[in-house]
Amino acid sequence: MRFVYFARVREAVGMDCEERDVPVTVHTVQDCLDWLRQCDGRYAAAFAEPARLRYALDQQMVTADTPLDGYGELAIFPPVTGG
Amino acid sequence: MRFVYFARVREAVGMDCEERDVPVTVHTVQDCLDWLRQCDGRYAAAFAEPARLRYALDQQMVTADTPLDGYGELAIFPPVTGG
Amino acid sequence: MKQVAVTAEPISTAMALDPLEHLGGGALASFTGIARADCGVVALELEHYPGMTEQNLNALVDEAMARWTLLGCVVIHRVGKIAVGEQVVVVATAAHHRAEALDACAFLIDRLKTDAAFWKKEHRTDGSALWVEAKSTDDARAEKWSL
Amino acid sequence: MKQVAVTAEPISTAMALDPLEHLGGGALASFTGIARADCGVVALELEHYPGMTEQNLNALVDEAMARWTLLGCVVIHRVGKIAVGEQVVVVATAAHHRAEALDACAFLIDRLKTDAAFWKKEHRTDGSALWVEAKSTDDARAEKWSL
Repeated sequence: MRFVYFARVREAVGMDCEERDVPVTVHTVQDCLDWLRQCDGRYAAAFAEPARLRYALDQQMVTADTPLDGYGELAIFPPVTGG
Repeated sequence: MRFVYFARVREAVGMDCEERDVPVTVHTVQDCLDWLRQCDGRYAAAFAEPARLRYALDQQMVTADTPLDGYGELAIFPPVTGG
Repeated sequence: MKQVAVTAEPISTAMALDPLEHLGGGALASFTGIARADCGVVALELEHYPGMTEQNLNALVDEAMARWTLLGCVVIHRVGKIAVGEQVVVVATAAHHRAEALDACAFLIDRLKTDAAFWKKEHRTDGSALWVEAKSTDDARAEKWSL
Repeated sequence: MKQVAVTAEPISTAMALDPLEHLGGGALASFTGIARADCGVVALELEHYPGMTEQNLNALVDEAMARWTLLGCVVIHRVGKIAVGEQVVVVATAAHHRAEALDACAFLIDRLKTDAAFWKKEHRTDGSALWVEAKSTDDARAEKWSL
């Protein structure tokens, strides 16, 4: 799976994007967050406040309980602030 | 008193403006309209539909029952259509 | 900053927006009215009441600046003969925040339609010319802004 | 006519209004967002999600064109480093009548703030830089447009 990060999340994780093989126990966006948090303290810090996180699978906004099946890219970022 | 006319009213009366001495019996805007209607058929035609007339005394919008006292210019015109 | 103008020369949206751009606000809004080729119309002719029209426009700008926190308002209205496709009126506002700029801009054009001493005649391809009648929909939209 | 652009080059209101001016409509509306010098801010930095952002903007324009009778919509958003006083976003609409142009323009900027994948960082005179937090007032304004 390709992971992409933006804004505050990107800075906290320390990279724009990465490719990772996701364990078979990881089914949803929420599972991904939990798994990454355990991988490294940087993810734990970046994902510390779930209320301030938003997710997109293949560039479509999704909720944390969405299954990853069939998607290639998970984006994790704060609420948008354009305009 | 100076009378000024705009748009459809101006074309029906046949002039932009005129100076007229107003008879002592003429007290209000309405009295003016009635008096002018009797002076000439052009005014009767121009002022035929009071619902489609608006009035200003010294460039302030007024209603037909407003007294002329102290004012120098009466404007008679249709509802505005700018913009 | 406020500016009101009635002119027989061609006008443009930029004429209204340019003086508002560097007032330090975060939001600009504009409305531009253009002469439309409705039902064979080839040109408009805009008449106004010199002196009163400018007073009307200044009163509208003052009311907008009293109702909303604005950094500036510009209203420019063209008069005389206006060909189809040319601009008739431009309204622009500047504010710190977008709600103020957008609302004040809509207020100014809605109320200009019912409150400012302009009259519009349509010249058609067949040589005829007709004064435009006031619209009840304009009255209704202007009424929405009453306090 | 619709046009959506995300660009790192300077933008201007005219870039959005020019393509709308000669579509035959009687009404143009525009909104321009400018980087403000709030509390020592010297520049903004706008990040976006290439691909998704353009999809978001196109979806907003499509929704506007489905809700209102419009002749055209243009949305141009700048990204990268933006100095105070420079334009961040321009939205413009063209319609036959003013209500459509004004409402669609307000809709587009209100919903862009909550629906398009942009993130804003403020750079300050003291060298610090802070990501801007999403505002509940923006959510409330966007919510007003839900059907």
